[in-house]
Amino acid sequence: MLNLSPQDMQAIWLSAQVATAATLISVPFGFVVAYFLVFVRLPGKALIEGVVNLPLVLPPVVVGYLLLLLFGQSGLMGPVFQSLGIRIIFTLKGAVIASAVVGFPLLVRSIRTGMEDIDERYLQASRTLGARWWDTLLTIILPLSGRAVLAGMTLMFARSLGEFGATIILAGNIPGVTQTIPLAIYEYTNTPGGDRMALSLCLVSIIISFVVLLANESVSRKFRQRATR
Amino acid sequence: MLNLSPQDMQAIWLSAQVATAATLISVPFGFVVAYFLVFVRLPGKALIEGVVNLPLVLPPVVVGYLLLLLFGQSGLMGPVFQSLGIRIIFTLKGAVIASAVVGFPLLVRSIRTGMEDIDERYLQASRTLGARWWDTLLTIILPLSGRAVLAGMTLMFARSLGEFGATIILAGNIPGVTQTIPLAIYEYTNTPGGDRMALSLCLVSIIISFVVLLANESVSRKFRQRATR
Amino acid sequence: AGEVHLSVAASMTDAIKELDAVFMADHPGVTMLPNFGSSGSLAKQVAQGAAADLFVSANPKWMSYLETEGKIARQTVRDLAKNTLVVIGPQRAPLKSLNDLQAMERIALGSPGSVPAGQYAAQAMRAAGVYDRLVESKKLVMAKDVRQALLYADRGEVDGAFVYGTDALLVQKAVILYTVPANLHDPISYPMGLTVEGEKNSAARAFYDFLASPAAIGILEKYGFGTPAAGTAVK
Amino acid sequence: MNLNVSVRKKYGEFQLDVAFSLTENRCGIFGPSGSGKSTLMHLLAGLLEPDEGRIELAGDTLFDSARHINVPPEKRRIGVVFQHAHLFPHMNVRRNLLYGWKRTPEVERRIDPEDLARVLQIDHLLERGVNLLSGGERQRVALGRTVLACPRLILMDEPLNGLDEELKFQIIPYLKKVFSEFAVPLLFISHSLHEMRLMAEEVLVFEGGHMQQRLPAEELARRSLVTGSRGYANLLTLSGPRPHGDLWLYRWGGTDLILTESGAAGDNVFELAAKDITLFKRHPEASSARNILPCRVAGIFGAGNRIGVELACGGGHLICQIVPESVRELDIRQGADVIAVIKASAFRRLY
Amino acid sequence: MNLNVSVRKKYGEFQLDVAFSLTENRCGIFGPSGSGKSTLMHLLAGLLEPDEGRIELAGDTLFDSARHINVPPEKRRIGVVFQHAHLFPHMNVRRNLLYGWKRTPEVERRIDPEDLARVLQIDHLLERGVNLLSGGERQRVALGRTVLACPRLILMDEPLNGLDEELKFQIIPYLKKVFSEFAVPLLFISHSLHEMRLMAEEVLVFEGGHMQQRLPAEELARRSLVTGSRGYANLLTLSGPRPHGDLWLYRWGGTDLILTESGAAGDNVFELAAKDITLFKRHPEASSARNILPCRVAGIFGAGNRIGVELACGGGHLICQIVPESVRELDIRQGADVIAVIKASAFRRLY
Ligand SMILES: Nc1ncnc2c1ncn2[C@@H]1O[C@H](COP(=O)(O)OP(=O)(O)OP(=O)(O)O)[C@@H](O)[C@H]1O
Ligand SMILES: Nc1ncnc2c1ncn2[C@@H]1O[C@H](COP(=O)(O)OP(=O)(O)OP(=O)(O)O)[C@@H](O)[C@H]1O
Ligand SMILES: [Mg+2]
Ligand SMILES: [Mg+2]
Repeated sequence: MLNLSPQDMQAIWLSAQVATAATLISVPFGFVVAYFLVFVRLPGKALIEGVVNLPLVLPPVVVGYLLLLLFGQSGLMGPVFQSLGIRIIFTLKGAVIASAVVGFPLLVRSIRTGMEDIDERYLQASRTLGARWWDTLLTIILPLSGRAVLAGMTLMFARSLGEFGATIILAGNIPGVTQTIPLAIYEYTNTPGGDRMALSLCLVSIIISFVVLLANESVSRKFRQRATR
Repeated sequence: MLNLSPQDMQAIWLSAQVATAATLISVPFGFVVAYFLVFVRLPGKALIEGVVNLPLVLPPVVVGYLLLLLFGQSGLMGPVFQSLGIRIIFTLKGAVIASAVVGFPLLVRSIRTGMEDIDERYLQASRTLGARWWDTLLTIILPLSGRAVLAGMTLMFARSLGEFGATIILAGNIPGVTQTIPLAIYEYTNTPGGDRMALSLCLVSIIISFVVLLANESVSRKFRQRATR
Repeated sequence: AGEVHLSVAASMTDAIKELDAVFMADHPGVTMLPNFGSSGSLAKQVAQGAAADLFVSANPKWMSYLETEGKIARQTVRDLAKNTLVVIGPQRAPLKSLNDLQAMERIALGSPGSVPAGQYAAQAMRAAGVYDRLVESKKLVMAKDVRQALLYADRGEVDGAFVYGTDALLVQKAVILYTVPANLHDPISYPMGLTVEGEKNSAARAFYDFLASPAAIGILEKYGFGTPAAGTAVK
Repeated sequence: MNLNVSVRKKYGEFQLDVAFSLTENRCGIFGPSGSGKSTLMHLLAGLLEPDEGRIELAGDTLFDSARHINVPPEKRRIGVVFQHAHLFPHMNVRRNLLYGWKRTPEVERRIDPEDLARVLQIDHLLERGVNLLSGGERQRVALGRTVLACPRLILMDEPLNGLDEELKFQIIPYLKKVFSEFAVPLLFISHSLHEMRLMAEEVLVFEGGHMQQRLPAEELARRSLVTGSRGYANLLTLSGPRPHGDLWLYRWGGTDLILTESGAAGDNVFELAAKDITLFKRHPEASSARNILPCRVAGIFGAGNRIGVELACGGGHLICQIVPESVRELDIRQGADVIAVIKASAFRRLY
Repeated sequence: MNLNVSVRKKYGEFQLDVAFSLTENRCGIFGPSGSGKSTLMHLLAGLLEPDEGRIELAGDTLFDSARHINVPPEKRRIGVVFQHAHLFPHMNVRRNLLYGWKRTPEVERRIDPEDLARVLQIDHLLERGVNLLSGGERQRVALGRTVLACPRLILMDEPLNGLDEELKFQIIPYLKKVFSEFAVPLLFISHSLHEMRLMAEEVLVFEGGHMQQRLPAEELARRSLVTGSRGYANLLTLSGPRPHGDLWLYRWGGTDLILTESGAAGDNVFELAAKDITLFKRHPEASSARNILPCRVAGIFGAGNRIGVELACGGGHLICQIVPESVRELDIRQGADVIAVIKASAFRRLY
């Protein structure tokens, strides 16, 4: 049933790389943003939250377009990266960035929910024991929101596997270089008779995300030990 | 700055309708699915969860195709709806279904997290007081997961505002009928000098989602009264 | 009176909108409902029984797909418009031939598998004998539609991009570097045809006829489309 | 109550394996932490499924592993009061109270919610959110909620745990009043001897998942004179105080007792520690103690340096705790006459 | 300890407005629920910001609204023991204990973790997860965690609340041992007079956000003889028991006391309720009470039907509670000679 061409295998491999990289790279940022939203008293926090949610609200293609404006050769950040010798557009880095940005709101929301559930008195205790805010962040908040971080990572990984709109704009669709599973599927579905091949790739996506889901559940169970008080 | 044509206004109105309808229609289903995932002891629950996550993992365009196959004339459900005189394809109903399906995993995940936080002993108490499972579901679980349901609805509404891939396949891109904001943006990007108009629509999307976000926060605060035990 | 459902390739959006407006002005009571998308997804929608009276495809491939699916009234299929293929890029020396593409870093084209313009571009490059080398050196960026290829060229992300002549009118910064000779690829035509249901819709037939009128041809030309010579209508 | 239980349930290393039948209306389950009390309660309520066995209540089979019967909790009509009240946080007191009542068929509704609210003295709290209640109020609402579901049996799992002493004794009279006025059979779980004594008539003693003993609550209390850290406490139900100078005079059997505290109108339960009774051979004349009662020794029990002397005085019986040396010195034996001296302040009103 | 506080904090309708300075090493804050005790603690610890005022500890300004100084909690070096232990659930006992210690500069580390663990008798629990601890163990770990951060002052907010009596008295000696052995100044918050008495020397009495009184703990206890529900309890520190038949003989000042209970080696604190002392004018001869002490009345206080008599006997002082009638009958006045009769079982070992 799974009848994959070498090009498909390449797409799968690229997709796995992109989803993994996007997830891992986003976690620290997502964690910090969630921390700010939950624990730091700031005016206009709703605004920050709105900005974080942007990639969710805008069509991915628009997100891709905006990222192109940002990272393109004549974009805002383009020259910076260029002077560092880093190409974003038409590279796997672009695909990673696109996936990371699109999945970011999901990651943040998940981590945030977890952080909101932490009993504030643990944080007070750690402060009175001499821990600075970043110390508390690392030694108390991080481990206690571990499950939520994991759940967010799973969500983001899954979303990355399916990310099409922003990726194709930012990374282009270069077979063997930036053609991830969704881009390959797109090719197939736009070719008369390509549906069966598209389906095979869909199945692969599903299987990968399923494995990640199960892994998440089992790791998450270990975290659940806490609870009781 | 916001310079909207009548067609844009229509797109905004349609988008608002679609996002609202998709959110409202999905909530009961999302609630039930979350209930099953959290409270019902079933073998193969991971499988159900995998299926629920499908629309997240697959590119929206693929989701759109699968829905088209399902609801098309020769599809599984097509004849059923046809005999009821209901048209799905190229109608706003199609747009609603597309948005609902794509946002569903986000809704379920959010509700689920909320349900997992309910103290099991409330449920035991209601059972021993004579409440059947559906009674407990309605009178205890539903109100106690209210915040999570709200958060999920916000997430889903935001996602619906940006839904493009599945919608354009299932509902088509017919100005004034099924052309929601993302589709209108798409059209502008195919038009000379349309970028500014596209940006205006993006801003509208952002503003709507922002309003919804704020509304959610304020309603959510009322729910937070519970907590203490 | 009545409704006419059109499924139109996205690259004709503006022309068709104006044609609709003109037609509706002449036919009060008729509502035009155009649906714009990529030819492939439009074809699949029609194949799945979506409401459509007239299908305008950006290439003959999807038209024949629907013909074999039995959704199109065969005798109504004819070319609505023609187009040309050009290479655009940032302002620099025009190309002398497609061979000059090899000097470029990145070249964008619509994905040949799914985007008709990409298919024509691939044909042309093959005919010029450069396609395989460009593929091997991974210089080709396969865009999901012509508009995306154009965007890349306009923003200077690629050195060249294959787009339709009509699309080249949209560019802001890029310029036309080369017009691909028509003999290097199949004729670029936009075939249209009434669907089986559309044939029974009088308003749809009236619109179909209107599209052959001088007024319609004028509008198409205004948007840069070539018009098919009379009598090339039926294959 | 007519409860027949014979169940087995394994939890990792722990195994609950008990069989008993109860007919008393107020029974207790007493045992140390981890002895399986809560586990049994969950099994009875249907919140946990036994590995094997039978549970019958009032002739109905609630569970039978052999016949694959397992009545779900909502159909068992067994009420549960949990250690923490677990009031529904999104409902006010009234809605909490009526939760079970509304779900009881009309013919089964033996108890009037307003009556009960009055008895529990929560009638002024009905519209209040449950997060604004004090600990004692919460437990009273939880009790009311369970009682109003008109169950055939109420299980209480250490409902007074975690409340401080004063609160405890505020709640107990409500408990007793409810159970006597509304005639609901009760199974009371606790590891507090004191509570057990006040709430239950018959006690099952659990230990390591097994039922070790079964005896009247009073008997359990007497045994604790020797082993318990608090010793034995006499419980006296006194009513109708008459002023007596600064003090209060209560009639007890054939004699008067003088107490510092004036109780409420109606019955008052006073605690008098066995340690607080001093015995004399002869009347000790001028004493700061107000109660000097001639008694006859009705029995002697105990061991080690704690000897319990059962005294018959004025129609009632009292237990006094003394040391063996005193037994010898005062020549205490069954039938001997002694003088019991009790300070007016030694009586502590429980409720 | 040298603590100067003068703060104001408004909370809706409630306003805390207090000013005091403390020098005693063991102070208490006593007051009913809602009087602002916890609020003050949060202000001192830096977990809450006063609206206005100053807080100085050992010469350092921790907060000064005028000078815009607000030292964050982690720099105040004020330890807090919360009502619920709030041990970090993802760490074992050892990591909880060392959490603050590791964050203390080496020069400030006055206390050795192993010593402390031994004193608190939690050294065998170090590798255990904190969810597997009993309530008493949890509080001991919480205390250890705070002490090991070597704070200049420890605030304890009703750390014994919600623990049952026995557990309470298990923990108090650890508390006292730690505070004396490691010389950490303490501010102890409670609404229990008993605890206050055992833990603090000087007590600030709070009421409705204001400091009402400031007095020694012993004085507070005497006042409660009249008003408290438990009455006054004499606290006797006794050591070196000698067997005496089935009983135990302790030296107390110039006399021997006979007790049922044998304490542990070293100092034992026994509680003797003022109510448990009976006074006689003459020696009552054959009595079941083992302690018959000739005393002299050193003072009389109290009101209503509760009179406190301070007795000087055998070098020590005892407070006895009697009724006014007895005062007249026994002719009790300062300097009068009386016989105090105490049962051996009346002494209750606290720790
Ligand atoms: N869910 C569970 N999983 C595994 N073991 C359990 C579970 N619940 C209880 N146990 C075990 O069963 C034994 C009995 O527990 P149970 O709660 O019935 O005791 P208990 O008599 O109610 O004690 P306590 O007075 O502390 O409430 C304990 O040793 C405990 O380890
Ligand atoms: N976060 C808050 N918001 C509003 N009011 C508060 C808050 N915390 C405390 N209060 C109010 O401040 C008053 C004092 O509370 P505080 O917790 O200091 O009392 P307490 O003396 O510690 O009482 P307890 O003995 O019950 O712990 C209370 O009346 C309470 O209503
Ligand atoms: Mg239990
Ligand atoms: Mg407090």
